[in-house]
Amino acid sequence: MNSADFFHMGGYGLYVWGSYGVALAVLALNVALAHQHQRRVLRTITRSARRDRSCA
Amino acid sequence: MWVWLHKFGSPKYFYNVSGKILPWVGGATVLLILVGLYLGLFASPADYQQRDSVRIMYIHVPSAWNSMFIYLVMAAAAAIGLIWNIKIADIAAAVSAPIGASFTFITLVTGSLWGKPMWGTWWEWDARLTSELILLFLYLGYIALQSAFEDRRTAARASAVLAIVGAVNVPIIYYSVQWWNTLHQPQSLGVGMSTIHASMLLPLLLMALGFKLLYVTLLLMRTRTEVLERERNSAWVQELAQALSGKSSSDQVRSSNEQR
Amino acid sequence: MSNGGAMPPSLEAVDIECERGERILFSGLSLSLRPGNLMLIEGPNGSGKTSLLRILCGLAQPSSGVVRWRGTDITQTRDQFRAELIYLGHNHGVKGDLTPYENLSIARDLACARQDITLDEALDAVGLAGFEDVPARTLSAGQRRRVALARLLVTEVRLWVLDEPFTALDTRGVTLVERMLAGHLAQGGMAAVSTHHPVAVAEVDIVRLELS
Amino acid sequence: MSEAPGLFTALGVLIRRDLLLALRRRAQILNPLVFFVIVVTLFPLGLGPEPNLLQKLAPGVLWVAALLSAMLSLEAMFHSDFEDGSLEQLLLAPQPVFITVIAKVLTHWLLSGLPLLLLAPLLALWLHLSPDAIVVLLASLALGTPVLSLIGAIGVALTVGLRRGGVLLSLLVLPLYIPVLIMGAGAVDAAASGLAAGAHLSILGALLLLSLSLAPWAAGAALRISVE
Repeated sequence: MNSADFFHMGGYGLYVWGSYGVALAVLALNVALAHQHQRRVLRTITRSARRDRSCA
Repeated sequence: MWVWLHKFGSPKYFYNVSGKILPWVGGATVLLILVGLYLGLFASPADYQQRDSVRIMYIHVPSAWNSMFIYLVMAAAAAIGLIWNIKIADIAAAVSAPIGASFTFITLVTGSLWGKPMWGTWWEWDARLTSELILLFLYLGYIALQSAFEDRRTAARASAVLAIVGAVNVPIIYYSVQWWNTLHQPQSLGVGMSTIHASMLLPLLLMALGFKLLYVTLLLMRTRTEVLERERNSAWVQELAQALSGKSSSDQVRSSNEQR
Repeated sequence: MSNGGAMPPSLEAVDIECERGERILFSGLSLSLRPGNLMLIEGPNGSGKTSLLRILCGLAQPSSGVVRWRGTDITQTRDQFRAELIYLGHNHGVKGDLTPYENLSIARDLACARQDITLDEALDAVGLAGFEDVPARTLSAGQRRRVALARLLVTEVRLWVLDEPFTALDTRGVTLVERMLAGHLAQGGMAAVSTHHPVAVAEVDIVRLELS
Repeated sequence: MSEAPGLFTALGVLIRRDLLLALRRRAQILNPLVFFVIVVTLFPLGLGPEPNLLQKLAPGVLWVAALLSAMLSLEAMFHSDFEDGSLEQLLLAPQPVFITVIAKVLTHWLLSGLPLLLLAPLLALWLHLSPDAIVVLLASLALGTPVLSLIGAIGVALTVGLRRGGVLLSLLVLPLYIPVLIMGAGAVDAAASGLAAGAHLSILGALLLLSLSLAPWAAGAALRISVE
């Protein structure tokens, strides 16, 4: 199965790659948002900790 | 079970335990999905009728299973939070809703993309697709109610009641849509196979397990962050923050998320 | 009438904690109330007086701690506890479309009614003579507060939970409430009252609770 | 010390109270019914007066219109009581909470479900529905509208504390109405095409029994949460 008709998918390339693409996009978005939310919270609590430490 | 429920319910214990589990679950998820994709896209045969469009099944069916599975887990977590007043369960329920909605959305899109070559139309009022659509409404209703309250505790308890009522209604909706579908339409070729060829079953199950672990990974990540945010002025979070801010800030950011 | 320490206190709260949004209003607060006691709850605005009263009568759930009535947790004996309790909150619970007479008769029919007083006598006692059959929405705030107070006269209840009962009342109204309180306590009743005004109630053991 | 009144007397008192309140504001009862009539008359205007087209769509149109107008009048169930504090008093009444919920639901049904039932045959004639289909329509509405009130009570109890709860209420409640709509419209559709509608009506009866047992508990819990 060479790469040409791999992407061709027997004529259904649009539908197969369309659905894999949508799934990948939505799941990647979920993971990215979760990760970014985690980083934002970690940054705020460490910043407030550093602020307390500096003035403590 | 009772002691475990309360111990696991304490945010600090949960944060530490989930911190250890997360890398393993994350790793297993990536491994399962990669193997599943490889088998699904390369190693398994095309269907004699649908030829290659059947490969959409490896995404469509696992996310359909996930959308239902996550709703039930969400309703169970909400019930635990409502009855035994455990904060972690409330957070887990609140966090699961967007993930479940995403999987339901994926199911709908891949279902219509799979339906186009087979039925010639982008949307087919097929029983399974229609109940997925209603499930999406249930998720959106839950998320809307969750965000309508200012006070988090009231939001958690009110949406818990909705989740429980919704969970009771999911089977009823499913069977009434099934009934409605058979009444108005001759039994059309449902999306998905009655007899699945053995070589297709393996990638399907791998992908299904991979998706479930993906949900668990996302759930743990989101819940941990939410716990940190809600417990930020409690002692253990202050300690954690001190420890983290003690290191130089650059490697602190790298070390804190290397486990993902 | 009050039988001292032998019996468990009728109403007892054990280290209850109340959270409002992110703030902890109070925690580890314990109190107990015996027949004949009057508890005055004072404190600046926003110190959680109303939340405490709502927790005591089971309208709100404390984030931790337990409230007991006659020794059993109120979440277990819901109906029995509520049959012996009246709560008068900020909004008085009087229907504007109904007349005071109708409001009072509904309140009495739902609770344990006292037989020795008629509705008209009760309305007269709270100074609403002549207003019995006027839609309540046409009454002033003070008068509507009096309709709510009339419920205290027509029902036989051991525990009164009053949230700032003196608001919108004129001086005669304040003395009316003080007289009603004294009568209730004399018959072995109990009351938890949050207020800013000093309450002049003779020879009654007052328990003061200060919320910082 | 006199005993608190029994469950049924309390139910009677509460129903009399709500009917009295509703009669003081008669207009509010008529609005949903006028809405029902208007929505049904919109369809011939939109789809054209052609009889057998209307007849084919009649079951669905009648049931969707009934469902929407039942939902329109849900808001009034707890809202005014929440505003003036009498909802708290009802929750503190000696009777269990589900008595209050059942009384409210019964009143809501008497003031919205029942009038829909009486109006439906007239509108069915406008849509050229056959007489025996109208009989089944009445049966399905008789079984279905209480379910709409019961499930609606849960939604209203959840959103009574919110300022703009109206739109959210429809988002919460409509998905749960779908089984009732399918069974109700299906029954009338079966009768219109000469088939037996017994199966649909029995399922509607089952839905009624299920929501009679589930809704009072859920709405009671939701009320206790919203009042907190």
